Amino acid sequence: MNSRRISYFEASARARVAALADAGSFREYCPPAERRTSPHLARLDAPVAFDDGVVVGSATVDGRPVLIAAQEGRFNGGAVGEVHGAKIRGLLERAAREKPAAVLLLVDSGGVRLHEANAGLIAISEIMRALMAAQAAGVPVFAFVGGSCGAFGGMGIVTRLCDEVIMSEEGRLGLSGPEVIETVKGVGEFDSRDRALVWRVTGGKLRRALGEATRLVDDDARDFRAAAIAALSNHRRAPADLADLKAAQAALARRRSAHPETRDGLEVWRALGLPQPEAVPMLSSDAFNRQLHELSAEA
Amino acid sequence: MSASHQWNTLQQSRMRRLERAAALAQGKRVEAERIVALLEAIIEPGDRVCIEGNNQKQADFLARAMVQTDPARVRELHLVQSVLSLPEHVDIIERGQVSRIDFSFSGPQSGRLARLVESGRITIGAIHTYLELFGRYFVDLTPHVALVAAQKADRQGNLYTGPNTEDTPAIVEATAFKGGIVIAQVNEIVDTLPRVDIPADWVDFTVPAPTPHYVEPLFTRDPALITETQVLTAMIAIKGLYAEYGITRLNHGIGFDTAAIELLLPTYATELGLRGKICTHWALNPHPTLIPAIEAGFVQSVHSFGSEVGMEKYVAARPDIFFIGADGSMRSNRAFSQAAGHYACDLFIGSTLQIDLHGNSSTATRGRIAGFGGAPNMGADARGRRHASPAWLKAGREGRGDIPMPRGQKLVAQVVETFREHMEPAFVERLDAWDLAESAGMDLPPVMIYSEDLTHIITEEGIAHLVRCRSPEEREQAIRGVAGYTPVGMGRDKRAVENLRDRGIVQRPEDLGIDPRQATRDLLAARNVKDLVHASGGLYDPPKKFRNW
Amino acid sequence: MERFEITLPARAAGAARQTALAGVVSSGNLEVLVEAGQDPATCAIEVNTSAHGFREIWEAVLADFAERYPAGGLRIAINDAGATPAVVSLRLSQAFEDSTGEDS
Amino acid sequence: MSDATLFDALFGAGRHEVVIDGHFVCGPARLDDTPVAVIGTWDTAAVDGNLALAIAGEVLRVVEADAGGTPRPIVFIADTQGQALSRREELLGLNGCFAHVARCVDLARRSGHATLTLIHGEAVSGGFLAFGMLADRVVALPDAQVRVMDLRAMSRVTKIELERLQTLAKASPVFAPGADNYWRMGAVSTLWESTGGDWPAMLTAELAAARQVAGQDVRARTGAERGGRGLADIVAREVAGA
Repeated sequence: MNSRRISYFEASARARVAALADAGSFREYCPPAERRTSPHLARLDAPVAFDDGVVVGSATVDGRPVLIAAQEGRFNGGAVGEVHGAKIRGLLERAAREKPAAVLLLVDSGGVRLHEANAGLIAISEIMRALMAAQAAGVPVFAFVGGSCGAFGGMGIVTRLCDEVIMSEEGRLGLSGPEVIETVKGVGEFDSRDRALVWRVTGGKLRRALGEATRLVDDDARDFRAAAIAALSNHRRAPADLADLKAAQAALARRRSAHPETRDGLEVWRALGLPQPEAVPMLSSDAFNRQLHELSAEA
Repeated sequence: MSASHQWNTLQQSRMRRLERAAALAQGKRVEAERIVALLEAIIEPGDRVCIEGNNQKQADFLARAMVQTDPARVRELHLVQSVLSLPEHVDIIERGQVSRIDFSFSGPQSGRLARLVESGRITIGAIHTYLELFGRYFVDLTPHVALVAAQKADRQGNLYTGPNTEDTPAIVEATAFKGGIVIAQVNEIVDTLPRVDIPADWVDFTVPAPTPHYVEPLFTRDPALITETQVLTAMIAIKGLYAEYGITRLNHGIGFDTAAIELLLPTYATELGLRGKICTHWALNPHPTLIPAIEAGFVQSVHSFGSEVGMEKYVAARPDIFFIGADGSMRSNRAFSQAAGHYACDLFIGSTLQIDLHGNSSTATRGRIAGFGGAPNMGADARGRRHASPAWLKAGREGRGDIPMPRGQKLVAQVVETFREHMEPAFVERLDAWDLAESAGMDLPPVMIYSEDLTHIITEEGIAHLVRCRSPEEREQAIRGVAGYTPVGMGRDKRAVENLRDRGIVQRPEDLGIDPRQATRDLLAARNVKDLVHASGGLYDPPKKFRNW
Repeated sequence: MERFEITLPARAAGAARQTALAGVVSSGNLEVLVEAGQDPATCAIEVNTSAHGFREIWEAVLADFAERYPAGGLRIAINDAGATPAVVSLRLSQAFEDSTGEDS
Repeated sequence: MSDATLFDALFGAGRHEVVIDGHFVCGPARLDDTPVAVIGTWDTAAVDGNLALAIAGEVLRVVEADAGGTPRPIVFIADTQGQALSRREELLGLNGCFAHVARCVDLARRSGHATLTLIHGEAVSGGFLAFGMLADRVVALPDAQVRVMDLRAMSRVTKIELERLQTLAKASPVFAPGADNYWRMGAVSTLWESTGGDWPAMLTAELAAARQVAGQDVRARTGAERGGRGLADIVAREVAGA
């Protein structure tokens, strides 16, 4: 049965950690038995989880020490509350001190948990600072996005702070979810029920094509692990000094002018010169990566 | 005496109607903006009218036109159609233009319809099965006017209904040959049709609709939504029923439970060595979840009631499996497929909302008059059947016991979870159908499958071989035995159920060698719609709402 | 939320148990945490559920579990978001099996 | 407070050249003899990619200009209704623009610039997260609003009755809008409650306090001390193992 694909999209946070880490190497901090549940959910009479929807701990990946946080998208949409956020922040602070080979953030979150919205918003800001402090201490942080909630809201920002962003096509990355935009701005702005459009605007292939995702893999936890191992040996570094950030600023401005009216990923495929823009959604990640590589080789 | 009798009043009525309409059409062709006037010219008070509403294809433009007719002229109608699914079907009743309806299924409009019945604004003749209603088209409910939908017409008025032929042949044949008028809305008028599904001399008028007729993707079940419990019940069904009886000819309902079975054929059933031994011949719409089983070589033939949105190219590319015309596209036919399901299949398996202690099942609940469509024909022993098959004979031996005249029996199974959402028990002492019949003044409680026809119940607790029960008491305990923690289940006589287990009448998963913990979604041959597309070699083109990539 | 505790007689679990967690708290699902408890002759179970008024059903499901598995000496805690008895039974057996430390 | 008077009140008339350009505000100012850079959003801006890049660009200009000299304090002005809601902005990766702004603020901090945010008007979720909340200190001016979502919308999404939320909001600062709630939780350092004070002196004191904590994130600890956030600090320290 080992040859069977393990759908990362469907796997629980714990199953993802198990699939990414070397067998038996994971040690959890603040494990469920400690019952660090959310007092705020309880006060609102909502169900709580023993791990508050995030698993944090240490492990090895291909023998290299890492710290891992994995959000459980099925518990309240992976949303960040006080305890949940504090666990991720604490892990990043541990990283700055212990200097593992990397921190792996398995993001699966719609952003702030509304039941404790203020605590969640602040927690995300604390995660952002702790993440950049870990990077400043020389520890790279890799984000993995391929769950049903994607990486949205503040966790969409956190994801883009990471040195590497590894996504599957099923993964989505953005700030405001399509449902929110549709509710406020109307269905003409964003039809959230047009699922194919949603993925063309936020999905893994678009993010890879725009260079936001550094690696695109198929929806298989074993592929995510392979990407993690590859990133551990050779990874992109997030821009950090003045020169880097000036270059990043120029690149972001260039992107806006390169796609002046674009509102659909299809136009991005066309603008990039992919041979069959309409066929892109059905390409395997390998085939898509190959096409992108060929384009960049031509350019 | 006979000389004074008029034998052609229907024809004369038809001629009068056509004369009134002549100025509004150019030959058979009617422009969209004149359709309301045409309907007013043709329809007479008291007419039986069919506004073609199928499971999928809808004569939606003509339905909208009906709602714009003058209620003083178009009134006292008797609607005779299988499905009331568009809001306009009920709007026209609310406008007071309809006095009576005979139908089979009302799906999304069932709540509104129930309110109209309760307030006495409409009389329901009966809620039929499909075959029953089609039968009555040819006996006492022949439409005076049929408003149908086709994909294309040519200039002579021949129609191409394409993959979604569904009810059209039955409606048009009854109407055209009994002095009625047939009006067809079409998506386009072309010079040459791919094939002729309805000949022009059965059609009086064609009208190009401003927008293509609506088709609902009713049979698409996203594998991503199949639960572990449904995988478990599917394993029980395959091992405890399909393999046990060697079922090759069958029909499936449209629920997730049966979609799970379809998706376990290439995996679990193959591992059990069942390829070629079960599930080879189907009366079934082209379910996308059947693609992996077809690709795995499980399936030899599928005849369809209708089609399914997005399956056109796939179906056309598998002519050995589906019924494909000389033009290369599928032809469906609800009447024939229903007859096939009733007479030529050994098993019907579907789902229900409620089952009582006798095994009567119903999807009717308070405040909704939905009807059952085809399930009662599929889910009934065909008394007229005269050909044998091993599955049919085995069920007959078990069900009829030691009677001198050998006869088979159809296998009819219901697969349910003991609790539905919101912890509503699927097993009840008394069906809601009784209350519904009372409040709606119906002669019969709306039962989908009667106790005497039901041979098996499958739940996550196991399978109850009702066909093997020797007394009503045994039957009741067998039902309680798979009813889990519902009040009905908790009320079981434990010893009696254990006795039934010993006799193989109730089988738990472990009795079948199934470990519930092995029932994971990993067993599904496709876990999402994208997997289905890949399995089809890119031929399946799913509707937008089912995409997540 | 409704909360209650049940202590059931059960066969002793035998070998030392490790903490195990099965399931996720999401609509129609639950998490089951199995830990070592005090009394080897009983299984202590704490239930937190979002579905009110089903205590009788819980007791029946849990009693069947305690009868079926050697759950004596275990402490079990459940966070439930409206799972059906079928899902509850499945998670209980998954968590129990994981607590033995063997790969199932 | 109107456009012109805010910066007069903060720095004194004639002591700043802050320019308001639509929703973007920036310019030099002085506190006593200390030059200060003012950068921020204005008029309840919906922060889109262009505005985010304008803020980031200005931060980078300040850092570059001061390289090798004395890093100026940066005073951020936050007045935002949140992120712009648009399909195009999502497609182009607005979250990435916000991450870029955050990195620029972090660069400023690491380069020795004291950072302080003044909430003027509204500070709502994403628009606030990108830069305002990353400063070493945050001051809420009188009448400032801080929130993620109003209670009515929250009630709709969580399906918890509005009245219940209103009652619970009185006892807990964790979900209801309000600068005072953010103060209790440690994310707002100081509430300026009246317009009458000596703002230039107060601002000078805040910048000094910001320098004190530069590089440390003291919000969870402060939130615990103020009784607004009981678990964040404890749990983070437990996981950090420190």
